Amino acid sequence: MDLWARLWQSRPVPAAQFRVIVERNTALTGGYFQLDLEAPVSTPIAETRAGQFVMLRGEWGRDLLNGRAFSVLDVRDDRHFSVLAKVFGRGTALLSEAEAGTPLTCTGPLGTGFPEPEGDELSLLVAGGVGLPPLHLYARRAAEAGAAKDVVLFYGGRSEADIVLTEAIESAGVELVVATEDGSRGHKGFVTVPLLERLRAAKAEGRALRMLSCGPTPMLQAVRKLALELGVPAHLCLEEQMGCGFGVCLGCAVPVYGELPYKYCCTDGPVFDAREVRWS
Amino acid sequence: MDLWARLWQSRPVPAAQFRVIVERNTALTGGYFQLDLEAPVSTPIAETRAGQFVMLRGEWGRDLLNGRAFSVLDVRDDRHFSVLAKVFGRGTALLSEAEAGTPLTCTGPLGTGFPEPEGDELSLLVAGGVGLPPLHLYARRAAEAGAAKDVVLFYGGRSEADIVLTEAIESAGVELVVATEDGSRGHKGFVTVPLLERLRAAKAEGRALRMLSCGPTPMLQAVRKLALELGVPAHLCLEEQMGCGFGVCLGCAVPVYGELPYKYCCTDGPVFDAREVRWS
Amino acid sequence: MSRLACDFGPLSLQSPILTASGCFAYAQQFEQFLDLKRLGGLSTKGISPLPRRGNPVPRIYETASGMLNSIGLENVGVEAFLSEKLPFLASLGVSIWVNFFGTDFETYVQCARELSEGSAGRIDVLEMNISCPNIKKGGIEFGTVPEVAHKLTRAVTEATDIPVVVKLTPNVADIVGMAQAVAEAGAAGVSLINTITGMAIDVRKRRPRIATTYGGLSGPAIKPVALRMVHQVHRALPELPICGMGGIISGEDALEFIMAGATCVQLGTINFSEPSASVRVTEELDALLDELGFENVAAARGCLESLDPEPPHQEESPWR
Amino acid sequence: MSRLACDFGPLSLQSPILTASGCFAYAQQFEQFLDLKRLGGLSTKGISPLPRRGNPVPRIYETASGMLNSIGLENVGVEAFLSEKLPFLASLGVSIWVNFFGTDFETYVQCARELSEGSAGRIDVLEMNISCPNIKKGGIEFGTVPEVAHKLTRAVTEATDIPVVVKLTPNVADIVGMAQAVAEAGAAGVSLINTITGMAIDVRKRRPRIATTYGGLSGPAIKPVALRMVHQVHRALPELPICGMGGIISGEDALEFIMAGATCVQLGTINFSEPSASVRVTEELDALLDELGFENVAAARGCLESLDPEPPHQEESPWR
Ligand SMILES: Cc1cc2nc3c(=O)[nH]c(=O)nc-3n(C[C@H](O)[C@H](O)[C@H](O)COP(=O)(O)OP(=O)(O)OC[C@H]3O[C@@H](n4cnc5c(N)ncnc54)[C@H](O)[C@@H]3O)c2cc1C
Ligand SMILES: Cc1cc2nc3c(=O)[nH]c(=O)nc-3n(C[C@H](O)[C@H](O)[C@H](O)COP(=O)(O)OP(=O)(O)OC[C@H]3O[C@@H](n4cnc5c(N)ncnc54)[C@H](O)[C@@H]3O)c2cc1C
Ligand SMILES: Cc1cc2nc3c(=O)[nH]c(=O)nc-3n(C[C@H](O)[C@H](O)[C@H](O)COP(=O)(O)O)c2cc1C
Ligand SMILES: Cc1cc2nc3c(=O)[nH]c(=O)nc-3n(C[C@H](O)[C@H](O)[C@H](O)COP(=O)(O)O)c2cc1C
Ligand code: FES
Ligand code: FES
Repeated sequence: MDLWARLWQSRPVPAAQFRVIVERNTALTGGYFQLDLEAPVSTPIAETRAGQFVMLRGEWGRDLLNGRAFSVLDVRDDRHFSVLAKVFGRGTALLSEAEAGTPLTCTGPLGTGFPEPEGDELSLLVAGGVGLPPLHLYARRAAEAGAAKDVVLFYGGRSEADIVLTEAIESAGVELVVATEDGSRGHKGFVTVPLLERLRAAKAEGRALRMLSCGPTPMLQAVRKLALELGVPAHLCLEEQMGCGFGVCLGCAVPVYGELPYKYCCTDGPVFDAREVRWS
Repeated sequence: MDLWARLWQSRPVPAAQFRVIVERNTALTGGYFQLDLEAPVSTPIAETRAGQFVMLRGEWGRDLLNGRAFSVLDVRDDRHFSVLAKVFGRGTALLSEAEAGTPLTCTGPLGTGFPEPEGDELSLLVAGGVGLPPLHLYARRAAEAGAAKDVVLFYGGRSEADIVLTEAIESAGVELVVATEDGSRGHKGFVTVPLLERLRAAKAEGRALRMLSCGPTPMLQAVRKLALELGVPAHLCLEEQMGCGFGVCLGCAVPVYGELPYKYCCTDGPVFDAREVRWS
Repeated sequence: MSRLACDFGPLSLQSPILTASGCFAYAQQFEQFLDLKRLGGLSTKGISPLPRRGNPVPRIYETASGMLNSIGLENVGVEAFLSEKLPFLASLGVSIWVNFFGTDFETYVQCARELSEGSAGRIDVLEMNISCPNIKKGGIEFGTVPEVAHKLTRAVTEATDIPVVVKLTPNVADIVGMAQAVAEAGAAGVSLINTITGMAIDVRKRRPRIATTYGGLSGPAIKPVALRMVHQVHRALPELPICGMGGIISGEDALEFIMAGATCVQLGTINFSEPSASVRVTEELDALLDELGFENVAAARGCLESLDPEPPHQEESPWR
Repeated sequence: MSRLACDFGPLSLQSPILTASGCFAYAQQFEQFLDLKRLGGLSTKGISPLPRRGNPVPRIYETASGMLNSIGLENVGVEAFLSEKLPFLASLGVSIWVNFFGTDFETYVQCARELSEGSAGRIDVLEMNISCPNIKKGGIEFGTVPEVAHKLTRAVTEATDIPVVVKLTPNVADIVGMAQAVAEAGAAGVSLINTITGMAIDVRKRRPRIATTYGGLSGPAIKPVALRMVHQVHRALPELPICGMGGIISGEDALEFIMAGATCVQLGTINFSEPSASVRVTEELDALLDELGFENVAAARGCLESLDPEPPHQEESPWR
């Protein structure tokens, strides 16, 4: 599996700050929107690993000072990539209104990505809300590497409208399991229910397993609980308020077990081993 | 002259704050731009007197706090009016980029207007730069009232590009005297040179005269000097940094001679008798 | 709107949203923009015994999310205030806070006495400004030395029956010490905060942007500082009524101050660009209290909890 | 770029644009974004004798034109700094300012001594932080009581041959008194200003936005306050070198500080969103000095003029 290995072994390149323009801003259901971005010149973005992120900032004057972190959803080449977002506060509100041609400043790619699989492990990807992008990229990359069958994407939302961008994943041949709290699409309830079933089944088969997850904290906590209970390795992609994104403000501390009490979401993460995260 | 009297006797109506949208943003020469604004409902703007102004502010978040003052250039009806501006700082820069449909908040009409003429006085209007709007409105109103011949507009700029929007005035039958410092249009030099000639000629004829001026401070100072030397009444429309525009912040003080040392540009002015202004 | 009714010490307010001194003049000009009867109250431009001319121009300048001003405490003086301004204010039926100051110890007391004598029950609060940074004589020392503020407050409260709320300057190292000093001297409450002294320069003209070189910084830029001081004072003196202000422009901002410990708040700079802001903020606060399940303003006051502590750190993960 | 060369007391700087402590880490991460050799110098994250873990999260929050932080002075400690960080810094050939602090009198002196002994000439300035508002023990008193700051500065300057620049907190009523106290105790200059203590609240969670409740406010919001303090100190102590900071994001901002009396400036918060800002600001300042006809930075320093006085007021216009 040469291609696979090559994809995952691409090592983090030095990040750069560069200008991009919004090529397209597509409103999706549930208040989500996808920004397709274009850089005028070659950038290190082609080297992005699933789980890495960029810091984006518009020409917002002096009020909103810092960039906002977004996981990379998709990379077309060294000049074109996409992010998926939803309005939380002022920054995402401004981004949601960005029209084609709007210039943004981008820093990235930043952070670590998900670790590469070992052997013929089955990777169970667990996504919720704006946690989709890193797993979306992971699934697409796996499919490109001919490993679509080694990946299953579990994707949860409150209702149908929260489930976006599934076509690309399905057409890439990746198995998709959807659950919505109101049952309007897929299983009714939390996505961790079908996930547990699959975990049990795969364990019964004796298949080597791991989980990769990104989404709201309660979902990550549930995944972590499953991982610890069933002894399945899991990596969580965390979101922590970020100032810089490249390890200098020390704002994005993540409480961990280990030699030091904190690691940093932007440089040590955003992907962490579920066992090391120090959550109540 | 009933119409004339009616026009000038319209007394200041209570100002209101209302929303407008940019109907059209027209870039002119010299970095000037004209904003045509439209209110969704009836506003007091129809009652605007020449020399009155509005405070405009966009949805600029928390950084640029206060509105920016703009003399009214033209009023079509109770929902439509225009301003003329040029980029100075951040506020005017943001306005210059406003596209059709951009919502703004408008407070007005504010301040006093130019006083009405007495008898058959000849009004010499002296404009420079962004000082054109109040005199533009004055000239148009005079023409509408059938008094075009009682008005002459002296209009100065650095070069041809600084002379904008003259068609409407000329087509209204108002005499226009242009001067540019580089001689690229009209008289070469300051507009106060042809103004002085006309003042002398009119005085020789024994015609009752007055001057109304708005423009850069050096021009206003020159007009004031002529007024004092020749004993011609003059009213100056001043620009002072404004916080509120309606007399409450006390930021826009204008040093004057009189009982109190200051008057307020936004409520006592922006039009002041040249003799009362306390300038070095 | 009984959800908004609240008590500031002995005073009943129909709403905790007031407007701030110097930003609402004597209220008349605002009549054209809003229904003044909907305010919780208002604080007048600062009054001194004699009329005062203001400072030279320029007097104002905008900075990042804020503005500098050095108006110079220009005002009509006690006499004209009582005869020309107060009747209109009294007709509104809302809480009238008369902001005042002197240039020295005696004129402070004199001003409070004259206002009391002429008020005929129409003044609800005397808001004593000991904090204006623009007056060279007096002002700044009153506001930064607790003993001096104590003595002044005592003298003023003894000269009047009207509750005295002392408005403190943020330009101090220890705001709690100041609040304590004036509370012990008989202040009915404190107003927090006045402007922070600042400066801006026009590099092309090589001159300060404000004629008096320094001005007072107000607006959203100072909100974090104001909120911190309200919280510090409330934590140290939970019984002391606090009127919070500094950069409030939304109902959410107002609720932040109330949760930090303010009983009521004042809106300042926002009135310039949005003269009817106080009504909008009142409505926003009402809706927000409802949404968050607070029965009334008092229930939200000082209700701040601290964050859950992290689990203890261990070198070995308990999960390995 | 000799126009930018300037002297900070005994120190020669190739440019007055430095980067600020806590906003540039130990510089390595910035290598990917800019040519570090173009800086006038840089100040490191504050160092203490022993490594320190930081505060609980959340540690940062954005406010209007500013940000709050409460990192908790997390740092690698003197030993690791000297062995792991300093060699890289020394290789840059720019002025290295090592920001440091202790938790009490003894550890301040100890830290300065250990840094000196291990520096081998590679540290240009010891920038003593007596102003961090986040440390419960020690910090804040050092920064607000002139006598204490004086004693501390004296002890530290006696323990080292490296010039000591004292970084003052703005959370005081009298910044001049503080500057004077440390200047008389042997400080080679002062850095003005550290962050202003502030707070923000999440009204939905009823919790502070920062785990430690209070944080330090930085960014453009505080620029007017910083500029005022630089001007006050320069006017009172014209010989004292001042390193100005607080909200600088452009060459024009930097020139404002220089005109107010700063010899050099530091950029802080802007580095987070624009890691190469220091190079842009350097270029902007160079162009602006040129445009305004200044031969060099020193010519612009403190060159502020006051505004022309108004003509005297008269009741009768002389022109009537
Ligand atoms: C590594 C990483 C990857 C991310 N990827 C994505 C993504 O692909 N798509 C997406 O839509 N969002 C993503 N986020 C979250 C995104 O950065 C925040 O939504 C954004 O910063 C909010 O900015 P704002 O100005 O809209 O909100 P603000 O006004 O700054 O805040 C609004 C609210 O959102 C909360 N908030 C702000 N930032 C964060 C954060 N980083 N984590 C959790 N809550 C926050 C605040 O507590 C506040 O209540 C990611 C965050 C991180 C750290
Ligand atoms: C009564 C009145 C009528 C006006 N009419 C017009 C008009 O019709 N068209 C037009 O283009 N402009 C007009 N102005 C000027 C306009 O208000 C200013 O250009 C505007 O406020 C600048 O805002 P800004 O955000 O672009 O600049 P800022 O960033 O606020 O300032 C940029 C520079 O402009 C200067 N400046 C700012 N405001 C003023 C002011 N009010 N007067 C003088 N200098 C100022 C500042 O000193 C600064 O150096 C008028 C001003 C007044 C008081
Ligand atoms: C132009 C202006 C004038 C002011 N005048 C006074 C005053 O006379 N007395 C006073 O106590 N405070 C005065 N203040 C301070 C305000 O009342 C208020 O404390 C401060 O502006 C902070 O609130 P804000 O950020 O909402 O404006 C003034 C503020 C401004 C902006
Ligand atoms: C995240 C952060 C961490 C900081 N850490 C330190 C520090 O360790 N020591 C110090 O003296 N100042 C520290 N500061 C203060 C800055 O050096 C600077 O004085 C302040 O931020 C004002 O400048 P600015 O507005 O340009 O950021 C820190 C500031 C921030 C924002
Ligand atoms: S976001 Fe600044 S260190 Fe992680
Ligand atoms: S602009 Fe506020 S009083 Fe004139």
